[in-house]
Amino acid sequence: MGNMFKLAAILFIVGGIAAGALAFFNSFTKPAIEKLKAETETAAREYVLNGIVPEDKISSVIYEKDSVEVNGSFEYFYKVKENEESFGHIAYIFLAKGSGFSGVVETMVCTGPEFKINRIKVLKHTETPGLGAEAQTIKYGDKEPFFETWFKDKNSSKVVVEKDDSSSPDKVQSLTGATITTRAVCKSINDYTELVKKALEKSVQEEVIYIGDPSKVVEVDMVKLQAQRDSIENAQAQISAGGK
Amino acid sequence: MEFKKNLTKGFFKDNPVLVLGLGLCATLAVTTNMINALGMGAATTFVLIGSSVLVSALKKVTPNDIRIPIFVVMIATFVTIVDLSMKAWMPALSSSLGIFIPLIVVNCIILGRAEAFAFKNSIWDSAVDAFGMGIGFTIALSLMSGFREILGSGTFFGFPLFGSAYKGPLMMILPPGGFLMLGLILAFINWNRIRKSKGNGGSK
Amino acid sequence: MDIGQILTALVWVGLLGAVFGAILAYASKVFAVEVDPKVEKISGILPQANCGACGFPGCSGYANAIVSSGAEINLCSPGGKEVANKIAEIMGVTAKESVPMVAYCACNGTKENAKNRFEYYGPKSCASAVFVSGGHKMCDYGCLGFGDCVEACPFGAMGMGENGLPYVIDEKCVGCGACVRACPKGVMKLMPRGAKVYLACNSNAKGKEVTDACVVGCIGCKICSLPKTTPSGAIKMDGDLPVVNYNIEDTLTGAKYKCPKGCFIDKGDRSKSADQIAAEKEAFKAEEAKAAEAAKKAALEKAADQKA
Amino acid sequence: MNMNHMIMIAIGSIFLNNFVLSRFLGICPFVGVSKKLDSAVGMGMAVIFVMTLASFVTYLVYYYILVPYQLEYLNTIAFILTIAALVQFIEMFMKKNMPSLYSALGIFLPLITTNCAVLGVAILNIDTLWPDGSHYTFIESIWNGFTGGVGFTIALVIMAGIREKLELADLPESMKGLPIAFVTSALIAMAFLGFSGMKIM
Repeated sequence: MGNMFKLAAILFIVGGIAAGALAFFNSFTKPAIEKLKAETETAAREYVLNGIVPEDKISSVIYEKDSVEVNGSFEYFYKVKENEESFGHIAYIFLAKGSGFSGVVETMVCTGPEFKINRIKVLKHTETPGLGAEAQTIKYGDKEPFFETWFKDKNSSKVVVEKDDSSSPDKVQSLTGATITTRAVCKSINDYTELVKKALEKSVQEEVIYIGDPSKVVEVDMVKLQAQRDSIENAQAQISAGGK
Repeated sequence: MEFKKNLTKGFFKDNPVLVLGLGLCATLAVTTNMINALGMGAATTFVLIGSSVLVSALKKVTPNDIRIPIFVVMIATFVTIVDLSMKAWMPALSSSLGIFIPLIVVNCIILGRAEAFAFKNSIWDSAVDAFGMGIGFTIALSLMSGFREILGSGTFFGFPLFGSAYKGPLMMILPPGGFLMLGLILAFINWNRIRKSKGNGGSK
Repeated sequence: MDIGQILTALVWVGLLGAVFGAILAYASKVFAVEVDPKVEKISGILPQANCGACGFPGCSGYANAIVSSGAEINLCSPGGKEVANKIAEIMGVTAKESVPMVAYCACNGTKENAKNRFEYYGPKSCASAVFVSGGHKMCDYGCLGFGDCVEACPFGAMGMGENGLPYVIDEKCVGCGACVRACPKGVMKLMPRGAKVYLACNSNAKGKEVTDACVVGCIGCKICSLPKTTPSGAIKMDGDLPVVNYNIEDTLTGAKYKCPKGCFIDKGDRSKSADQIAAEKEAFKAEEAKAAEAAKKAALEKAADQKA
Repeated sequence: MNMNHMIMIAIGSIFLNNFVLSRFLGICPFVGVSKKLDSAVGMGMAVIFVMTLASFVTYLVYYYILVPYQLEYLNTIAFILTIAALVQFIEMFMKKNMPSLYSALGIFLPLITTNCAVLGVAILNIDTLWPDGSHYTFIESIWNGFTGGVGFTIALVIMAGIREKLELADLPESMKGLPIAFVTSALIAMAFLGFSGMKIM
């Protein structure tokens, strides 16, 4: 019995000290990780936007945060205005997620108002090195991954792998030996474009607006937003019903 | 003399991967390019030194019968430190090494050295031994990934060696290539050893 | 920096450790099983890295294998020579308790002595040669000569002779029996270290078959087992092959010189010159003849007595 | 319970992302215990058993202790502690209450604590996301552990079968032992690469 307490006490102390030390260490790395995450996101957003907006004006654009509903949970997308005075959106940015060969592939996509792809950026994947992972590879001497350049100016709701539809004007080649990955990226872009289109149809007036600085992000109350959206939908339904 | 022996034995003579056959998972998994190999080598060396020093420092107060769980907790602590630091300051490396950073915990080299060396030797000797073993591990990883990267993608540290149009045998950076390369390297070492021992026999 | 967070981490992981520790401590009492102390001792010496490099399931599995099935002691690569030496110490103590054994090759079918049925060109190992209709030697019981036993020896105590038979270096052999297990023909055997004379044939075949296959094969003539040759009874026939019982001390000189095929080999002869051996054999024969003559004489006298 | 998910997990962890041949988890026992077929089967069974149980326990530890107190970053240390204790407990329990099972499987248990496949599956269970961003559920985690173990066993048994035959092959001296084992694994892994053409769903 005594042995049992001794053992438990020793493991308590060892585990406790270890965890305490790690918690202490974590208090330094956690803010760094979060900052890095926010920076990566901002950088990716500015990267995909580059081209629609000249580089020197990117920091002054206005992002309107909106949301789409995916399988019961909300995900953000951004509607981009050139500046505070301008009316109408010049671009949409959304994060498309699809299931690749061995996990989720996340692609940041920026389209023009007509859903013509400006630029994409593969943010996260767990694909096979040398095959699917080539989606992120920048060839020596190039500035951006060759894979991403294929998507330029394609229609984001129709972009398709060449193998599946070789007559389409919106076809992209597939990565060598990684058709599944390419297909996943195309399909996720198609799917999310449809979702964004749907969300835009019932766009809500009151949205949180902020300028491209992550520290100024205000969390959107999604439940409230959805309630508003529902009420508008109801009203529209009533009007159309009344019209008949 | 002792110092030099402790330091260098891990490089080739007792190389943890190529001679002792330990820590093979990481050796095979992350050696698709040189950057990964060096990152993994550095991370493992850090954990190896940290845990060896700590194990050696606390060897007098560690109860013998539960030393293994205690070692494991110590190692896991250092691994978590590496993991968090990489996530915070080297995100690209962290995401390409992925799950193999936390899996340093179960790398036999570390527990093996803690148990076989650090638990019996002084702090300084353990640190030197751990450093030597870590370097040996890094050497093995670099050897593997050097060949695999050059053959498989025609690059070295991402720099193209044969022009960007080169298409190498992709197989080398896919899983089978890892097994194949390790098999060939071990075969070469065996061949060399047999050749040497035969040479010695002849001279006698 | 948040002290509260550090404390949360400390308490929860500490508790996790404590709970597991307590459960294990309790379990080790409830589920206690008696273990061979030797296994525990060896387990304590092994690095407990459980890496599996030895080919056994974990360090305790290896410790078990050493004690119960006589596994080789130098397989632990993380532990190296140091560990092997310590295990040798533990195992050495126990080895002394029993009679120290030494391996020998129970076949004298050298390239000259034994005939081949066919030429074998397959992989150079006995284990695979034996698959081709039982091996290329005409004798079904003899040594195939590819040296699986030599390779299996963990102590470097064996070598392959020029004559196509393995030899054992007695000084290095510890009697672990690795060669015995490696031999597909069962030619390698163990005998007490003290014994000098052994039977260098393994053939249980009938006489004609043996003479066709090998010059020095045992034909099962039973001469060695006759009380006249070996009065102590240390040699008994088992079918067509004699078996030496080493528990009965005997120099076996009778069997050695009387065997018509010369199947018995005396290790003591190794240090002697050929002349010496021949001289000894002559001496034995002379003595034998003398004894026979004496016996004859005695028998004649007895017969004469009876007549009278 | 989503049947599609279950099938995807099973095919994924047995064929597409086989723990040994494509994820490189559990290589040490894969080369260490694949010399004899019967011990390979024993080891495989033990790994299936422990991986299933470990998935079960680590899921509970993660979602009921670490997540509520925001201690997710401590997962490595908590998991390895859990697995080490779990394995040791199973070993003691088996030794006493199921000696026949112990002699078949139990001897492989200590080897499993340091098998990266077990810690690997625990981490993969909490790291892997479905395309919709959801994590593995409780049942899916256990299923992933089980099928991962099956994948490990299949690779191990294939390997052991081949190595038993290889023992008799006439190899160059320098290829004997580990080198040929790895070259063989490369060929098996290549065969498994063929499954990657498979499209699930």
